[in-house]
Formats: sequence, structure tokens, C-alpha cells
Amino acid sequence: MHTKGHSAHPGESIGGVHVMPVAVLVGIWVVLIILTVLTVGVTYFDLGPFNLAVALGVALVKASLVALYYMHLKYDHPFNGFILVVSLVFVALFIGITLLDARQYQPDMIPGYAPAMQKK
Amino acid sequence: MTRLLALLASANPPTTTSGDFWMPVRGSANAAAVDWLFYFIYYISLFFFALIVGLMAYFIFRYRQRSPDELGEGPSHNTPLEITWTVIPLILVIAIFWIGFTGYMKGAISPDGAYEIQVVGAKWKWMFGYPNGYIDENLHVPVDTPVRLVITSDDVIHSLFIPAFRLKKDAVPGRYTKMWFRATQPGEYQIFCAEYCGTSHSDMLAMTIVHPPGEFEKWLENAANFLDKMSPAEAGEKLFKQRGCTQCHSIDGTRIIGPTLKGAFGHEVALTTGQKVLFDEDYTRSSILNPQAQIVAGFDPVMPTYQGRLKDREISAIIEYIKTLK
Amino acid sequence: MATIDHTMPGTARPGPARQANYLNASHGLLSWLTTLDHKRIGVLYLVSTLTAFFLGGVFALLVRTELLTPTQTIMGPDTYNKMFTLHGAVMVFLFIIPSIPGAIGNFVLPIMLGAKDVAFPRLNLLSWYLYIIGALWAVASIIMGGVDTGWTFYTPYSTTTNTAVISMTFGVFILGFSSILTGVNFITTVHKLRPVEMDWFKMPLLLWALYSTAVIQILATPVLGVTMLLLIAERALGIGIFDPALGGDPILYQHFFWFYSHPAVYIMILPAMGVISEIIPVFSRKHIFGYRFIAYSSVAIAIFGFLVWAHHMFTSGMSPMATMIFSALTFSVAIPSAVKVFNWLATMYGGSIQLKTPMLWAVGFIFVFGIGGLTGLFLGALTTDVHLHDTYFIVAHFHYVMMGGSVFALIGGLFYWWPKMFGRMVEERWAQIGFWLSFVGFNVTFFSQFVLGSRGMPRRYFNYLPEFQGLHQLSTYGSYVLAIGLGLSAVALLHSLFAGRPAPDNPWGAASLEWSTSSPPPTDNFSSEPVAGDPYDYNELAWDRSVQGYVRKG
Amino acid sequence: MSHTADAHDHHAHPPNLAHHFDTPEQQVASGKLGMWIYLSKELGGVNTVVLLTSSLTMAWGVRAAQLGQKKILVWMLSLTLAFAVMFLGIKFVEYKSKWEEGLLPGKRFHPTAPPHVNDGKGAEPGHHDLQERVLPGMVGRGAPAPAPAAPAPAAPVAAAAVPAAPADPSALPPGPKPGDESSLIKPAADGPPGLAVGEVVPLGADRNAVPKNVQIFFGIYFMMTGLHALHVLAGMGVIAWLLKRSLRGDFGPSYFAPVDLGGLYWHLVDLIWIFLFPLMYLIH
Ligand code: HEA
Ligand code: HEA
Ligand code: HEC
Ligand code: CUA
Ligand SMILES: [Cu+2]
Repeated sequence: MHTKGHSAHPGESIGGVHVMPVAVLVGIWVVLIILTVLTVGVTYFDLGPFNLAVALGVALVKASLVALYYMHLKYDHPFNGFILVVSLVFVALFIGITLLDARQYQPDMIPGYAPAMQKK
Repeated sequence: MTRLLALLASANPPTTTSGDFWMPVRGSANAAAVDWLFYFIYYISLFFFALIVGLMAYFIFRYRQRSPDELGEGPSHNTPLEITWTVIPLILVIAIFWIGFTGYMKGAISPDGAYEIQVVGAKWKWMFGYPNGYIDENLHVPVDTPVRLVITSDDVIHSLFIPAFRLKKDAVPGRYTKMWFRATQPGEYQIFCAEYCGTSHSDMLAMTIVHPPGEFEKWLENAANFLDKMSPAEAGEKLFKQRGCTQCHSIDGTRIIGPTLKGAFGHEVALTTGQKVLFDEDYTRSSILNPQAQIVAGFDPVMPTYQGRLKDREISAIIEYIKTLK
Repeated sequence: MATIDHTMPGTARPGPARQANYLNASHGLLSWLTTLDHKRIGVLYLVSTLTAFFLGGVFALLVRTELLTPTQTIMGPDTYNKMFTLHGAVMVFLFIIPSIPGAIGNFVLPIMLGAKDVAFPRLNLLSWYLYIIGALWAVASIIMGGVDTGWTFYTPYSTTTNTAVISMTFGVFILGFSSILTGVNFITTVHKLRPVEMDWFKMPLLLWALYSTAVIQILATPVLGVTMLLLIAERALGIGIFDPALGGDPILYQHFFWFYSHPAVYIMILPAMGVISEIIPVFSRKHIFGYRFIAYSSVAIAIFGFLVWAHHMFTSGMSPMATMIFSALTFSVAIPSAVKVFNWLATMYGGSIQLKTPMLWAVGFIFVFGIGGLTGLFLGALTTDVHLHDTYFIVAHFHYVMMGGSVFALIGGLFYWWPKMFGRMVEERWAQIGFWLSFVGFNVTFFSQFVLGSRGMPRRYFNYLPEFQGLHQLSTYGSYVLAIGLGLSAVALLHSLFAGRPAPDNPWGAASLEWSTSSPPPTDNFSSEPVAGDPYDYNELAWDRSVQGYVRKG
Repeated sequence: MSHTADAHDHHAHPPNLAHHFDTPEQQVASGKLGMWIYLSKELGGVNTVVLLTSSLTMAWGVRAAQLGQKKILVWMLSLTLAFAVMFLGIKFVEYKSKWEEGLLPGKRFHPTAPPHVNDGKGAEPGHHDLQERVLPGMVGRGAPAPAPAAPAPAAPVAAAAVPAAPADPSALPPGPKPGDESSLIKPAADGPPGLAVGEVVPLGADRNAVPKNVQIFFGIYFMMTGLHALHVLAGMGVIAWLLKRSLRGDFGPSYFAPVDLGGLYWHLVDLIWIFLFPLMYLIH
């Protein structure tokens, strides 16, 4: 397996399609795992509001790596990447504004109101 | 159609005593501002609509085709013109937004010391609770006083809508929503439920009664002491309607969610356990305070307890009322 | 009025010989149900969505008839509630969202591109089957006792009512997939199958509109799917997400629902605007005015359409901050719509205008969409919306844009492409009477509802105060006239199938590619490779008496 | 409006939850919650690694298809499938532990319950039909927001303070039958405080507002991860199909689009998890 894998040079392409070298694939995987360990590790320190920022920042890096290399976006027509980014932006927009609103109206909520919840 | 529109355009300006063609009576300080914006947008719309339809009609007439080979002539673009008709509407809508927004913000924050009334919507009635604990099925307010409504719902979403005040706010279970107004004219104004809430959504009506200066306090004191003022049976009837008993119990013999109470008193009742009990004072009282203890055969145990919600005297009054239901 | 063609329908004219075309390429029901031809799939969509329209229309007439009197007229309150729910849900999910992209888009889009088919023909057929399955689920809810939630399925009502909500929402969930697949197909087709000589700015404007629509379909519809799933999960398993009684949040539901359903109203209107952008220049015999502005405005509407969803929630208890943001953003959509209206008008200026049936519906569209859109301004403004929300003013607003806008454009487009689809010309006289009856009937039905609404009449009301009866009756009578007008139009169309004059290749003198092939087109769309030019340049076309249509000069 | 501040704190620093608890029972409950969170973090982390690795094998598979290395392709697809199974297995363990902790969304949310309480009949979601779902609510209704007249404000999570809540929902007689016109929601009368009896309850009065947000969180947690799991399942179907075809030798340098597209889908599933993991498992 390994010997075969090395036979592909970086940037090799077949019929105009880019073929990922094994070294790059595995390299990306190693980075992803390290980042995952980092994400979990960071949660043991209380960074206050930065916890979320760090976690999401790392997630963004990881997602970009997967998208660029595993999903070939780096070598594809930029339009495909554009589509992905646009969808993510809209999702973020929806979740962002909705949560913002939910946060704003918290004071109006009747605390503990959930009459049909089963209490044991 | 255009003629009708022209007719509408000349409709009388709104007055305070009777509505105009478009708007109902104005009953609150806020209504004038809303109407102003309404007519502002209305005339803008009328202008653009007349412009567009007028031009269109003129073009159709002026440039109608004479032979199938005739080609139209004219520019196929004109950037300054196109920018003009992008920018003018833009300016207008910014103005519209701004007026609507500032008006809304004024209505969003109630003045300090506003008179507070709590409102609960439930399928399918409104309950208005006054500071002294009295609950009424109509909204009574003093004239020329800021009144704040704190609204919630007991089941699904409802919406308190007072057209004369140009106000509406959803009653959402699990949270409080608020709105405030200052009534300007004594009188009676319709209240609707504006959020769809099931079978009797369109019957979930109530009235706003705006009392002349000084009258409101008298009314409230009087109403709150209804137990002293009325005969027990009358007071019981009032309570029976106000506290939602009518939703489940008919007084004309029809079966709804709960058993009818017509002619029930003094007779035997069959329970789910197979026992029979006499429908007397004690049974009634325990049915109201601890409804799950004895379930009438053929019914679901869905009646809520009124423990802590009805005072002893109130229950006695209700019992007197049930006795009269022959 | 329009030049009336004096040739007798049906008489043998030196028309095109009966060549092989997509309709007679193969026979039998099975050949239709397994077809991969985009044109046949378009026809399948046409038949199924019009059936849905008819069904929704019958519900509408029952609703209107019930409202003749302030109390019970022909049905009880629960039946009434189910009636308007089914009417709204059928019209929105089964009819108007799939109709223009599914029927007209499928038929016309590949031909306009000079392509043989859409990019993924199998996916295309699958999307129609998903439509049928979803529609059957939705319709099955009627048999299971109906649904009484309103088409918006607001929680906690929808999670607690005892009606067939799950069946209906599951149907809607499946219909969403159908819509997504159509969108994916159109985007890919426009990207990959556009001929080299047709750059983006030589595409007919309908393609811009369908493309923008497809973007919305792909980005917004998954949210509808999730919303419906969450609703079903809450109802079936008691998971507390939206119902406050279970610790959920009903406002959250409204955010979810409108995040799809507001963009969805632009799924309904954008293709309609595209259709209008085709019809107006052809019947004005003049190049479209401001091509780029119209093209960009389609994209702008699609994008802005995503930013305004919460304008349906101004009185819901949403935070004042969100209220303000969404009111401001709402007005941003009004601008590109205004741009389109003015550009259509400028196209007519200096034209050579011929009021054939498609053009009549297009002119009617500008008239009614103008009213519908302008009344949207009352709703985007905060204080006026607080008064008008959930009244008949809203009902009137959205019928003016959906029935008056989208449906008028659909019918106009149907009359416009009918000769291409079925190779027959429609008898003008009956079609025009049909239009006028529909137009008058429509305005009587729904204009009275504006007045009802602003005077305080709430929507979804079974009983109403006696003071509103006059206007309600007017509205009901109008709806009867409207139904007769639509029926007449349908008769005119159907009649042409049997007795219509065979259609020439290019009866209206349009320059987009679908008119350069035969009517109806062969299975592969073109017998010889077409060359795309400016789709709005009519200089090269000349009227040919012998075929009663237009031919290329020289 | 002291409540306002609390609500906000609660959002920004969820660990502050603890200060809302004022009885020992609740303290225990929150301790358990913490343990659970720790556990889920571990499991979630392991699952992230599993999924990332499956992405690696998938990408490698695409490469093999492009180069026509059939054997490697088959291996890689099989490995991907195996990782997917592993992912779902771990997910199952996680769901199960939460189930036993009673951290279930909606009406079954009762974090203070000892693990075995739910063993009885009717504990599985499939077994709860509509009628059983609403009835306990109708009966228990009014308890969480105690009427002012009931002097001891009941802490919503403390079972003892809730009157009249029957222990076993299945013991209740059936509610309205499906097809009834009547609504399942219990009508008026014992609504939120403030109207029941005279006095006006100050708005925003803190009534130990704990469970609501926690419970919404778990509702969302189950829905999001559940939806994601559904996508994993769909992806497994696709990969199995690809595996079958690659065994047949369908793919090679001139035809590998299905593997490529299947791969894209699989990476997307991974991508979503990359965001879900910190959001659902770490922010706490
Ligand atoms: C095809 C569908 C469609 C379209 C195109 C629109 C278009 C618009 N809609 Fe409409 N709307 C609906 C379908 C649609 N709507 C439906 C179904 C509902 C109710 C759902 C329910 O509750 O059941 C609704 C409800 C609705 C509401 C919520 C009301 C409420 O419930 O309280 C609002 C509020 O902002 C709104 C606004 C607008 C605006 C600003 C536009 C704009 O896009 C309009 C833009 C067009 C123009 C402005 C006209 C053309 C321009 C000119 C003539 C030039 C002059 C212009 C200016 C001076 C600006 N709509
Ligand atoms: C595209 C969407 C659409 C369309 C076209 C219509 C069309 C009509 N609608 Fe509909 N309506 C909605 C969408 C639509 N509606 C929605 C979303 C709601 C809200 C529901 C809710 O509150 O939840 C609503 C609600 C609604 C109400 C309010 C109910 C209430 O609040 O209590 C009313 C009342 O008058 C009404 C009436 C009508 C009428 C008379 C028509 C007429 O225009 C119908 C005319 C059609 C026909 C009469 C069919 C006959 C057709 C033919 C014979 C020919 C067909 C074939 C060919 C042309 C080939 N509708
Ligand atoms: C949610 C619906 C509901 C409401 C609201 C309700 N009840 Fe009932 N009621 C029932 C049902 C169902 C029964 C029969 C089952 C039972 O005995 O609990 C019942 C039984 C009774 C009985 C015994 C009747 C008999 O025939 O034996 C009395 C008395 C009674 N209710 C009085 C009242 C009063 C007074 C009120 C208002 C203060 C009220 N109820 C509100 C549903 C309701
Ligand atoms: Cu209450 Cu509608
Ligand atoms: Cu909208």
C-alpha cells in the first residue's frame, strides 16, 4: 500500500482531476487529530467567554482543512467553494439572529414554566 | 378600479367619533400616529399605483400594434433613469421605516406608574386581573391614564387585538408580553383574538370599557365586592362564567368536556368506581377542590383543581348557583 | 383591442406537417411515467399542480361561501378551520411553489439554453415522484380527518390539536426534497449546459429568475425539512422544543418556520417575474429595458429575501431589537421589485403593443402585483403592521401577490408557451373573456378584504361581527366571478387541444431559443444545433402570412 | 429584575447553574450532571477522532478509485464503513447513559431521578402514545409555577413539592381519543401565577429557574445529534453501495464520479460534526 501511495507525486492529476498524495492525506489527518485533542484540552481551563471562541475557531480551521483537502475544494472551481461558504453563512446567520433574539427575550420568560413536563 | 381608488383617495379624513373608510374609530392616543403613517404610505402607494397604471394604459393605447411587422422603437437602457427609480423608492422606504420604528419604540416602553392590568388568554376567553385581585372578562380602564397590560396565555398562543387602539400583542404561554396605551375617549371598544387558537377562535371576544374620569375606581370597587353586593346565586353565576367553568360544563343539558350541571344538584351521580354518590354541597365542594378524587363515570379526569384559586365564599356562591340550574 | 385572428380554428391550413415530436415519440401511460424527457416531466408537473390548484380553489370557494353570513352558513367551525388550512397548505406547498419551476421551468429552461435536457434527467423524474408522494401524504391528511392548524402550523397549537398534523407535515417534508432536487438540477443545468456563445448576460431573464429561485430552494428548504421533523418529533415523542408546556419555546418555532417560508414567497414570485420579463418585450416587440438591472434584481431579491423572515413576528413577543432589524431589512426587498416594475413599464414605452391573451395576463400582473407589493409596505412598517397583522389586510396582501402575482403570471405563461407545448393555438376570444372575468372577479374578491382588514376584521374567523357582512358578501360574489373566469380560461386551453389551429414554430415572434424549434419540439429539442443570440432582439424576425407566425429573415 | 442577570449569567457561564440549586437533592443532581458532561466529552472526543479517521480513509478511497487501485479502494471503503459503525456504536452508548440518567428531553426530562426509576413500563419513547404524553401534564400542570396562595414556592425539580402528580403515567385512564374534535390542551383556570388569586406577582421573580434551559439544551442536543446520526446512516448506505460496485470493479481512472460524490457527502457529514462537537459537548 505504502509503496503504491508514494508513487503519486503531489499535484499529480488524472484526466484534469487532481489526485491527493497519500502523504498529504495522512498529514492532514494528523493535524486534525492534534486539533481535536487541543479542543478538548482547552475546555479544562476556564477561559471565560473565550471558551466558545476558541472552540469555534479551532472547528473552523478543522472544517477548512477537510473542505480544502479532503473535499478537493483547493483544486476545484472556486464556485463550488463559494456555494459551501454561502450555505454556511446563511446557516450561521439564521442561528445567530435567532439565538440573539432568544437571549434578548429571556427576561420575559416565566421561570420554570413547563406544566406538562413529567416530574418524578 | 381606478375610479374606486380615486373615490377612496377622497375619503374623509379620520375623525374621533366614527371611523373613516379605511380605519375604525380612534380610541387611544396612539391611534392617531398609526393612522398618520397609514395614510402616508397610502398616498405614496396611490401615487405610484396611479403612475404605473396610468402610464401602462397610456402606452397600450398610444403604442398599440398596427401591423404584425411593426417593431417597437426606443432605448433599451438608460442608467441615470434606472438609478433614479431605484433611489427615489429607497428614500421613501427609509422614511416609512423610520416613522414606523420611532412610533413603535414609543409604544414599546410604558411610562412609569402606568396602571397595570394582567391579562390571560385561554381557550376561548380573556381574563383581566386588576391590582386588587378582581378578575373580569372585560377590560375596564380609566380614560386618559396610561394602562399597561401584562399578557400571557394558559394554553396555546392567542393575540389581544383592540382595533380602536391600533394595538395587538400575542399572548404566549410561558412568557409575559407587554403593551400599553392611553385611552382618549370613554366608550366601548371591541377586543378580538387575532392569533388562531382553534374551534372558537372567532368567538374569543371581549370589550374594552373606557370609563369617564373618576368612574373607573368606583366600578372596580363595586365589581370587586360583588360577593357582598349580589345574591350568592348571582355571584356564583358570575364566577362560573369568569373562571372558565363554562368551557367544560354546559348549563343547558348538552355534554361537552365535563358533565352538564343542569338539574344535577340533588341527584345521584355514578362514579368510575361504580359507586354512586349524592350530588350535594359537600360533593360539589370536593369536586372543585379535589376533582381527581371522584371521577364521574364516562368522563376523563381533566378538571383542574381550584385549590387556592377560589376562596371559600366563592365556592359557596358557585354552589348556590349550581342549585338554581334546574 | 388585440388583432383578432380570423382564420377558423381547426380548418386545414398549410401548417407544419405532423412531424415526430416529444408528444408522439412514444405512447401509453407507462411511457409517460418512466420518461426522462424534461418536457414530458414538465407536462406531468403541469397536470399535477393544476389539479392541486383546482382542489385548493374548491376549498377556497367553500371558505368564501361559509363567510356569506356572520354565523354558520354551510359548515361548522371545526370544518371551516380545516377548510382554510387545507386551502392554504394545498395552494402553497402543492401548487404555487412547484408549479412555475416544475411545469414551465422544466419545459422551457433546457430549450432556452439550447440543451437537449436538464443536467440530471433521472433526478428530475425522481423529483416529480417525490412531489406526488408528498402530495399524496398531504392529501391523505384530509381522509384522516383533516388538519386545523392553519398553513403555518404554529406551536403549541399544532403539537396539541387532535388532527392529522403528522401526515400533513410529513407530506410537506417530502415535498421539500422535491423542491431541492429541482433547484439542484436547474443550477447545474444553467452552469454546465449553457452554450459557449451564451454568456450570463445573454441568458433570457426567465433563466436568471429560475436560477435565483433555485438558490433559495436549495438554501432555505432544508430548514423547512428540519422544522417539520422537529414538529413531528415533538408531537410523536413529546420532546420539548417548541411547546412551552414541555419547556420549549414557541417563538423559536416561528423563527424556524419563517426562515423558510419567507424566502418561499420569493420562490413563488421570482419565476413569475421571470415569465413577465419574457412576455412583455415580445408583445411590445421591443428589446427589454434595463436587462442588467432586472437580472441583478432577481439575485438581489433572492439574497435580501433571506434577511427579512421575522417581519411575520412583529407582535409575537420577539425582542424589540429583532423587531427593528427586521422591519428595516424588509424594505430592502421592495427596491429590486420596484426596479423590475419600472423596467417593464419602460419596455412598453415606444413599443408596438399587441394585447394577446398572454400580454393581457402580464399587464394584469403589473396591476395586481403593484397593489400587492405596495400593501407590503404597510406591513413592513412597525406601527401599521401591529394594527394590520393577522387581519384580512394580510389575507388581501398575500392573495394580491400570490394569486394576483404568481398565478396571473403562471396563467399568462401557460397561454404564452401553450402553442410550443402542445402545438395548438388557443382561441383568443374566449381566453380574453376569461381574463377579464378573472381580473374583475379577483379585484372584487380581494380588494374588499383590504378594507375589512384595516377596519379590524381578524383572519381565520368562522364567525364575524355583523358590521363586516357587506364586504364579506361582496368578496364572496367576486370569488364566484373569478372562478367562472378561470373556468373559461381552462375551457379555452382544453378546447384548443382538440380543435385548435396547429401552431407555427414562432407564433408570437419571440427571439429566445425555444421558438426556433418546431411546435411541439422533437424529443431532442432541436433538429439542428441552434445558435444563441440576443434573446430580446426582434429585428431578425418577420411575419409570415402563410404560416401565421414569425420566421427568421433571409 | 434580578432574574435578568441570572438568566444571562446562566447563558454565558453554564457552570453557575449550581448556585441556583438550594437543596441537597439538587446538588446531587447537578453533580451527576457534571459527571455526565465529563463522560460525554470523552465519548464525544473519541467519536470525533473516529469520524475524522473515517474521512481519511474515504479520501484515500477516492484517490484509489482515481488511480484504479481496486484492492485499496475496497479496503478503504470497508474501513470507512467500519468506522461509521463504530461511531454509531459509541453514540448508542452515550444515548443509553443519558437515557438512564433521565436526561431526556420533553416530558421525560427529570434529572434528579435515580437511574433505575425509568425502568418501568412506558419508559421507552416508542411506547408513549399521544394520550399518555399529555395526561400527566394536565394533571401536574400548575405545579411548576406555584400559585401565590400556596405558600411554599415549590422548587420545580423537587418532586416532593409537586402535589397530585401521579407516579405512573400508565396508571391513568386514557385521554381524548384521536379524532376527537376537542383539544388535548387543558383549558383555562390554573394558568400562570398572578391571576389565580388576588395579589400581583412581581414579574421576573426568580422561582429557581433551572430546568427550563437545561432541558431545552438536551432537547436540542438530542435533535441535532440525532439528525446527524441519520445522515451518518444515509452515508453508510451510500458507502455500502459504492463498496458493492467497487467489488464488481466498476471504478477506475475513467469513471470514479460516484466515489467522488459519495466522498463529498461523507466529508460533509464530518464537517457538520466538527461544528457540533464543540457546540454540543464542550460548551457547558
Ligand atoms: C408571492 C408572495 C409574496 C410576495 C412577493 C410578498 C412581497 C412582500 N411582502 Fe408579503 N406576504 C406573503 C407573500 C408575499 N409577500 C404571504 C403569503 C404573507 C402572509 C403569510 C401568513 O401569515 O399566512 C405575507 C405577509 C407579509 C408580512 C407580514 C404581515 C403580518 O403577518 O403581520 C409582511 C411584513 O412586512 C410582508 C411584506 C412584504 C413586502 C415588503 C413585500 C415586497 O417584496 C413587495 C415589493 C413590491 C413592491 C413594493 C411593489 C412594486 C413597486 C412599485 C409599484 C414601485 C413603488 C415602490 C416604492 C415606493 C417602494 N408580507
Ligand atoms: C397560491 C396561493 C393561494 C391562492 C391561489 C389562493 C386563492 C384563493 N383564496 Fe386563498 N389563501 C392562501 C393561499 C392562496 N389562496 C393561503 C396561504 C391562505 C392562508 C391560510 C391560513 O390562514 O392558514 C389563504 C386563505 C384564504 C382566505 C382566508 C380564510 C380565513 O382567514 O379565514 C380566503 C377567504 O376569502 C381565501 C380565498 C381565496 C380565494 C377566493 C381564492 C381564489 O383565487 C381561488 C380561485 C381558484 C379557483 C376557483 C379554482 C378553479 C380553477 C379552475 C376552474 C381552472 C384551473 C385550470 C386551469 C387554469 C387550466 N384564501
Ligand atoms: C378542563 C375542564 C373543566 C373545567 C375548566 C372545569 N371542570 Fe368541572 N369537571 C370536568 C370534568 C371532565 C368533570 C367530570 C370528571 C370528574 O368528576 O372529575 C367535572 C366534574 C365537575 C363536577 C362534578 C359534576 C357531576 O356531575 O358529578 C362539578 C360540581 C364541577 N366539575 C364543577 C366545576 C366548577 C365549579 C368549575 C369552575 C370553577 C369547573 N368544574 C371547571 C371538567 C372541568
Ligand atoms: Cu384565542 Cu384565537
Ligand atoms: Cu414575508
